Amino acid sequence: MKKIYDSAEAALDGLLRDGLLIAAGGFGLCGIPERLLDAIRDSGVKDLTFVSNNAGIDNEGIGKLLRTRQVRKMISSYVGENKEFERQFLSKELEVEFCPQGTLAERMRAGGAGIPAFYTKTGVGTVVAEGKEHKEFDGETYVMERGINADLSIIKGWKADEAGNLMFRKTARNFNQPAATCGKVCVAEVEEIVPVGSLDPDCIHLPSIYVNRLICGAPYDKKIEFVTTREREEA
Amino acid sequence: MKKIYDSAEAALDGLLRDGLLIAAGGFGLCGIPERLLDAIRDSGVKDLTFVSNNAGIDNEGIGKLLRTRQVRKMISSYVGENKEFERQFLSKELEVEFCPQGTLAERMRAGGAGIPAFYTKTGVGTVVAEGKEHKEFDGETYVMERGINADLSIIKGWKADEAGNLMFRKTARNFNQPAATCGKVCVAEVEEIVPVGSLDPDCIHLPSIYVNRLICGAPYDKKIEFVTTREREEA
Amino acid sequence: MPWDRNQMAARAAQELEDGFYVNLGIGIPTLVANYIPVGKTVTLQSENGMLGIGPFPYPDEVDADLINAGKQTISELASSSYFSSDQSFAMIRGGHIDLTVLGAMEVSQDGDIANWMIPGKMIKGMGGAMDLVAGVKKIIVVMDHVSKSGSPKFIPECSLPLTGKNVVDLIITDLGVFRRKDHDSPFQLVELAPGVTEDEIAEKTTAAYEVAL
Amino acid sequence: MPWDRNQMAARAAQELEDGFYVNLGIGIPTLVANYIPVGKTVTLQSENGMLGIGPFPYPDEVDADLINAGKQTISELASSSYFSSDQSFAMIRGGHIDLTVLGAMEVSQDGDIANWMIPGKMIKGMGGAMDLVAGVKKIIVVMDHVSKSGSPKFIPECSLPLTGKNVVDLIITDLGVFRRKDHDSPFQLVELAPGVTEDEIAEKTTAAYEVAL
Repeated sequence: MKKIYDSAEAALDGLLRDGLLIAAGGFGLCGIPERLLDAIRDSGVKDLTFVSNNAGIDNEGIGKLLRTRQVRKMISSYVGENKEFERQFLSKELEVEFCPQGTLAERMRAGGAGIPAFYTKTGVGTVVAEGKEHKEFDGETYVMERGINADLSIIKGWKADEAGNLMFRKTARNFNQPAATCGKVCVAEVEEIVPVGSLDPDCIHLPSIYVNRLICGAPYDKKIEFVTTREREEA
Repeated sequence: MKKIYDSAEAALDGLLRDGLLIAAGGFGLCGIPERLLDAIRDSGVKDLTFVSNNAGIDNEGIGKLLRTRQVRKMISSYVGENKEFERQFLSKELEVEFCPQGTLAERMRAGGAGIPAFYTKTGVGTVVAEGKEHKEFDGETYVMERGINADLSIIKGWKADEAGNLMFRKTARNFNQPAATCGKVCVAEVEEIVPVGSLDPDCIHLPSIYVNRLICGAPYDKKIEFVTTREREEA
Repeated sequence: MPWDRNQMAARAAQELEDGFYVNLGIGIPTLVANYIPVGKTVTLQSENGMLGIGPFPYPDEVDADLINAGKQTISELASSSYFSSDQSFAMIRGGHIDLTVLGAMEVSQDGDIANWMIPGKMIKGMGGAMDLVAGVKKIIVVMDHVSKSGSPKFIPECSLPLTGKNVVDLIITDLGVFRRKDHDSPFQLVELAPGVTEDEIAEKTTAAYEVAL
Repeated sequence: MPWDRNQMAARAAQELEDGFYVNLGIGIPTLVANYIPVGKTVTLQSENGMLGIGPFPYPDEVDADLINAGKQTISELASSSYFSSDQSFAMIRGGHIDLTVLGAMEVSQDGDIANWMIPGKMIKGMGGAMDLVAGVKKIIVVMDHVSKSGSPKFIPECSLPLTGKNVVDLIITDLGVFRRKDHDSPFQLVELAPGVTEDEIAEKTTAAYEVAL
């Protein structure tokens, strides 16, 4: 049972078709599955729906697939900082379902955990809750939100062992973990593939069961949206 | 803001009263908060309800508080291997709410995550689902289960830093993680308290926000229910 | 000659495929681990929070923090990982486990299973059984064909409180194997233990089933 | 003289208590971190999955994998921990965060807040704002008392789409502070910026409020 593939293209072989619902990890440009997004763009599949917290920026992340018009719909919490997105959204070429960030993360986690729906206070009394079922619990009103099950999950990790056990690094974990669990198939790209036994079993963020296919995507040239620094004190 | 207390008794000071709903970590005797259970027993509070996967065994774990008749009700998935439990249960001195193990874990997690209810297929068509709301999603029937919010959580960890960031060891993690999140207050006992900075921020199982009070309970003499071994091959 | 415990376990092991993630129940199902086909990678899950269960430990390596769902001491593998109970059952409920092997007191012809309580007797609880039968992709039951008192266990309708409704995919008894292709189809008798006849099965089974030997 | 951005942030920081876990929004709320009272331990949460946010990094320590919810590079502390987005919002939704400071376009006299979209303009999305106002124990809004065009922002009813209904506990503007003791009580004007008069507040506020200076 070999999970490791030589390239993003090989790892996605047989998984892509028009109209897929794809769950993608990442927050802004932090921890996005760059190699897999590139390979999906190059495959030419279209009418895609992406469940992803953000939509990348111009020509970075999902932004690349917006430019090529392969995306039909986004399910996201925040889509700023993206001119091509704005153009397609305003001209109604692109459909957008806004979902509060925590509800989005929980919907992915729920889908992956066999929970078709849950109740939350988030969004009650706002447009987000319009048309959805409401229910009272202990005197408070909650709205029902649905779990998300994607056709495909694409995620970016830091290290994985050859069995597929995976670790993330710092805030690049973000949506990668819940996104990985909610797809029928999960393809992961990591910075390094290490021998089985190299990772501490107590520190695995994503057990191998969730990683169906794996590539090493190194080297990475990670982009930063806003570099903010402080000055080093004088010695 | 000091979270570290000198003893279990000190850590529980002001938190105990008759009739509390207490969420306790542990699976069987693995990863149970022994020191805190002893201190609760010694405090003499009664009419307690425990949300705990198991009820300990005779005179171990929650079994100690059964012997002293301080427990009114258990919410558990499995209560075998406990004679005193059996006696009280059959004589109706003790109330028991059986909950499937995964539903129990999810109910604790949901309570801690602000989710008052969720749907699951587990238990549909069985006595467990009787009297509960059912709902169809995509042609399948699910039952609604409620999140659990406890008055107090008591858990056992492996290492914690002085800020309260906590790690578990191997299968002793089990219910300790969800139990920690669902209580108004969480008191943790660990085998070792280490200086801030000693634990890898990528490997924290329970971030400090969930640990309100902390003790070092060492030394531990961990009990095993069933020692099973294999023979070492001859050299 | 009917199959013994080990032969039943070995038969169940034939259902394992390369790359499968599997949860094994207590009793005969545990023995399935001894018959994993050579060359196939099968990863065992324990619902108390572990993926990659190793064999029982050597006596000097027993660790109270390392047990399986039956509360027996086990060992870890290089590929093991640990997680919490909520994560473990997210895995189970979410359909990520490929196969589970469970014991049963009764199985009905519609695939209902009863294996957790007998009214009037001390109830120990269902543990993770209800979650497993509701969430795992393929449910295999391994059980004796008849009870100790000789009454059939594969029956028209369960008399005991259910663990799950319409969930069983394959039944392996000491006498033979019943399979169904999906949850809307009837069970078919597809294999007999050596020396067991179709008639013997018919005699000891009250459930309706098709014969497809 | 009305408070400037830093003075508003400093005023918000007075609400911090020892041991608090706090989420700070983008803009003026971020400045609150500069005014944490000496001797108080306050831990900052970032909803993209971090507890214990450190200061901006030195130029040679910038790390693309270490950003805050505003996508700015930050640094870690010895007490930091990382987690996934679902765990982060379990923390927020579950009421574990003690306090959040947010900006707003409008706040109503009943504590409704609007801070995520203006009909007709490009919608960027609510991000985590709806989760924060629904889940955090205490919600502080820091905003200018009037809009750039001079119209009141603390008003009888929000005209913009809401972020949350009946959620705001404290409003700090450049002119003063409004507080309410619970979500069933009216807001009270409890503080004035230096040189600001009760009359000036009254003139620039259409929301109903009590005066308790």
